[in-house]
Amino acid sequence: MTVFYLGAALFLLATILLGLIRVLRGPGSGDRMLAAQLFGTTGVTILLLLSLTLETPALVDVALVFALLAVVAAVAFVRQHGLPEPSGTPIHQRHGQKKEPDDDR
Amino acid sequence: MSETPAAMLPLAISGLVALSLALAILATIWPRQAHRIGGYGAVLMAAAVVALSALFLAAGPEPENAATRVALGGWEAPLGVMLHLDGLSMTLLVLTSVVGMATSLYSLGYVHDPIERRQFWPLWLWLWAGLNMLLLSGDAFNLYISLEVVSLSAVALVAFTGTAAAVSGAMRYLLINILGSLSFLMGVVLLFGEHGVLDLVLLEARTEIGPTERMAAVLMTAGLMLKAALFPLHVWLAPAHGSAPAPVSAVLSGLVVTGSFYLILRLWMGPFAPLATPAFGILVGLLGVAALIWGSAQALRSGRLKSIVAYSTVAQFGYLLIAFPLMLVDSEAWKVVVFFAVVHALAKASVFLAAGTLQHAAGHDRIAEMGGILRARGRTVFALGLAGVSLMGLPFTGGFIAKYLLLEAGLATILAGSLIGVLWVIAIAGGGLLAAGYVLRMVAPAFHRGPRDAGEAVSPWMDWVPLGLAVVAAAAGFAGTLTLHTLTLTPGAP
Amino acid sequence: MEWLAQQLAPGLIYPTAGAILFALGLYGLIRRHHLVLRVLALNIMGSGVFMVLLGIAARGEGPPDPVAQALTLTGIVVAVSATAFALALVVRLARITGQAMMLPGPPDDDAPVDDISREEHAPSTEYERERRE
Amino acid sequence: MIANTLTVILILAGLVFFAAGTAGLLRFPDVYSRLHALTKADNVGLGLVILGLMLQAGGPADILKLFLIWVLVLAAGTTAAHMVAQRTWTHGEFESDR
Amino acid sequence: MSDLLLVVFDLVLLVGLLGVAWRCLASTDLFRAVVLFITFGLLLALAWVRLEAPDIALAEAAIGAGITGALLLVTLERLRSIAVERRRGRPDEPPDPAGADALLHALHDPPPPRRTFVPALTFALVVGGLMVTALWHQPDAVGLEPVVDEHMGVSGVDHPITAVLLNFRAYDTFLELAIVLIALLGAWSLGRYDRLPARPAPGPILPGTLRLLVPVAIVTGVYILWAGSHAPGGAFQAGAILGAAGILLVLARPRDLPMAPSTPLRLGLAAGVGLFLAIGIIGLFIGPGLLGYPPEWAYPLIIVIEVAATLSIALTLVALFIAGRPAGDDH
Repeated sequence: MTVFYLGAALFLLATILLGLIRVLRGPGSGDRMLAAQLFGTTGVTILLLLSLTLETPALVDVALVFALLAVVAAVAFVRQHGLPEPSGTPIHQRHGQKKEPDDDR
Repeated sequence: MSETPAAMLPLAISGLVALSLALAILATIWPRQAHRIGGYGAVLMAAAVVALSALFLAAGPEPENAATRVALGGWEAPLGVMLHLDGLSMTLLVLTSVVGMATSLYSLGYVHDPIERRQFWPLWLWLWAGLNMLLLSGDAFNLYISLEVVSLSAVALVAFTGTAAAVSGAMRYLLINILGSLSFLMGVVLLFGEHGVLDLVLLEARTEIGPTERMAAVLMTAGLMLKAALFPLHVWLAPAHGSAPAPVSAVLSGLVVTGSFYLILRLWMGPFAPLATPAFGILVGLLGVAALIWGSAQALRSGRLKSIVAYSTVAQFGYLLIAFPLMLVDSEAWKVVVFFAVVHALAKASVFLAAGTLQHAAGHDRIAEMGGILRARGRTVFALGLAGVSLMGLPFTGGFIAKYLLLEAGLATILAGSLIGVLWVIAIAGGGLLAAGYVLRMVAPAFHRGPRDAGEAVSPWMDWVPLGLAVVAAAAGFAGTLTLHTLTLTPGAP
Repeated sequence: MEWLAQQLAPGLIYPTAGAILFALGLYGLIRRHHLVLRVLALNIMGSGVFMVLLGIAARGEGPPDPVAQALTLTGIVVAVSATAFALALVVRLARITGQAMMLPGPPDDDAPVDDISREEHAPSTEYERERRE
Repeated sequence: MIANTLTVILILAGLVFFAAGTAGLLRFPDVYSRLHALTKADNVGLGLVILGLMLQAGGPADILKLFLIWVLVLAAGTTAAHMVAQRTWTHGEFESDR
Repeated sequence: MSDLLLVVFDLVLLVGLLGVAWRCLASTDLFRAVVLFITFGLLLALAWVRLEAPDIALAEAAIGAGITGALLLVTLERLRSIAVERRRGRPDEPPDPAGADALLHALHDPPPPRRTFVPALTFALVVGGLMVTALWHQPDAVGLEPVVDEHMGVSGVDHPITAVLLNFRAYDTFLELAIVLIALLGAWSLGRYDRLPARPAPGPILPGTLRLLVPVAIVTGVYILWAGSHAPGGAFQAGAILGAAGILLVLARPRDLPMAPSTPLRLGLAAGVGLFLAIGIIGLFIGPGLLGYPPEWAYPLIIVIEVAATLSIALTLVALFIAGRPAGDDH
């Protein structure tokens, strides 16, 4: 059985490397982000299969953490403009800075 | 406490580490009181180090058991982290506490704005704690972590003024620091891979000449040379030191760079001792001569007070490189090098603090236009001159004794038959001459005739601390015998 | 066949790959000038060092050496904090100089000197005025 | 014995969907169709693999943990797909790619 | 058969890793480099799994996927908005020519000049080659594993890595917590936030997902912290997971971010370091030495330190993500 799990994990690793073509070529940054999201899911699956191959149940926790945090990168990508610029720093006040751009989007 | 001083020493070492960390944490938790914690803490720390040195001298009559090793958490060497105190680290600890206290008192006057005080003091106390731990640590990975503590806080302080020059200088300094730390860490990993041990003393017992040791030596020395801005890798020093606040430049030039040099010395006297071949010594010596010439030329050319002093750091560190070949021939020469580094750190710190006071008074630090300020502020110019004299190495100052001993070692190499020694002797003497050049360039406008202009009011701290430190730097000459005696208490040194 | 399997043991492949990553990061650090790329290069060099360390720890039959794993964990946390500070510095540099490139240039001696000890540079006065607006 | 064969069949089915997802990611013309590739791969592909692994899992705790992983990946996949689609729709292709 | 497949798995993984790293550093578009770097982090976690280091894989997953990726993406966006702001030209300032292509500079790094290619390549090849030769001459396993096993009984925890981290080499871990704090102090000295306005998400999807994810993240974080004493896990992984949950909340801010008054926030930030040192000093007097625990008290003390460290790391990582000190700090 472990040979089968390992074969499946190897196959999934191959799909990740194939997916890299989309990351390299992908015209839009949205495509790249999607590819990264797919890699996250495939990574979770590989970890689950490896947890059985290497008999280390801790890998299920690693998969759990990956599944949990896959959304952070996606949200960071979409809502990037969430954070305006830090304003009054000790010394820059006199550099005539405009009030930081309010978030129009 | 009836126990003998030797038994009290481990407790004192752990206490010093705990004290410096506690001060930094307190300043981080109560930023509004950070400057008071910093001020009183600096005096407390200096007193603790003096007490420790008294205990150390009392405890270490014979050099063999002088290296006090403290097992942190009670775990012995291969497993736990060991603190290591011997003559070499004791001397530099005293230097760090003297320069640290002076800089802290100076900063009380320099950083007077309530908002900035709250950020400056925690960073500065972390830097000071990092330096203390760097000097006390005896474990390779722990040295890496202490270097990171020192690097990050130093970069944050360089970027403190927030101007374009300061932030770009800090960025360059950060990139080079992380690169240096990673190359140092790779060296540690290679040694750990070969010997499975991280403690320096155990490593020294196990290292023999092999590909891993050579590669680890190259990586660790290159990483530390990056951090100490030794000649071929000094590109970051002038912009970072030139644009940092004055107390930060003083500490950077005095302590942080000397700390990295201390590590190079510790490694090449310990684990990498068998690797030091004469050819390598001559190569390092030639780098030193090049540093002397390049640094002095830049200092003589530069228009700003602070960048003159920054370039002079590169030049004076050329001496430390020249000393490498001397150490290979005359095994006692390493004590002279350390003594020179101590005197240079004291003098450089006081010159930077004096330059900071003058810059505060004048609002700029272009020498050509500072005539009036220099003429009016006699006390600061005297401090600048006195420390400059010690940099030059005129008689009766610490610098003179250091250079005299270096010359002695240089002559010894000539007698030992290697002709290259002549180059070292000429370089050492010439270096003093060049130093005279740029020190006098800084002080010369004071002697021209012209109006006096006291400029901005200066707080008493900023007025008297540079003078005090300059006097200590000059007086270091008389403490020569005591320092050299402390240095002899380093076991395992050639 | 046995020799090949012995040579391709994880204890040797992964340290070699780690050394290659270290060299790759070094190459990227020297070549690229954009600061974010240089931060990425330093992260890749760090990962190379940790791969060498863990590769060494995985040699031999028994469980890998816990001290090496503890060092790697410490290294990863140090790397992420250094990266976070470096990125904050890059953003601040871009805000002031308008670009995030670190081109090698001589330090300009006539840059305006800002001295935090002088009165007109005190931020608290400006902060008070800004809060009153 | 049956559990093993069932697991093999389920995991193979899951792999088919992952292959379909990757193929879709490479072959589809624009962002919106590639979104389907992403969501198909994880909610069905991963779902089948996790079903297969549940048969091998030790106690009920492992089975519940595997189920939790599947739910989380579902949430991540749908959120990411929705937000990317919405942002691409409102802002058009991202200007950084010109 | 299965170890042959393992070797193939290793080779494919390493080729993928090196390929991703190379393309990431060679790409002219910054966004592509960041996405490649996130993928690099994922493949790295698989490499740590393959090297039987589940703790490190857990940390790489929590920090790589959660923190570094989000940090890089937000940094790119800040560079972009700075470039747009300068390109729009502030009314009181004539638009500087550099600003015209500042947008291009912000997220696009032109391929470097040819002249630095050969020296950089040879230098990297020499360094890499020497290292590989050094590594291939090294002996077989020579680690400290037996020594650690010998002292495990006294360490107070069952998991060797947590024992090394929090008992045998507690000093390194303490300094590492200090480094995270110093990085934050550095970032705080660069800028201040007067207020972080609320930015509710346009649709119901994101708030809904957050309502599901954040509680699960907190429970997972506590679980991983607790598991650290007997299985892979521990303070840093848990802190990174809670930090990532905090970053999620900061990105999708339903309400104004509270500009916390300085002292409670700083107490929370320095809790890990402060408690660690306090217990260390107690250990100096009644225990075996500085940062040492009396053997029978080792387990409870380690748990206390781990909880404090987790809270501090989570708070510090979120504050590092925002990278500006709260206005409460300044008045």
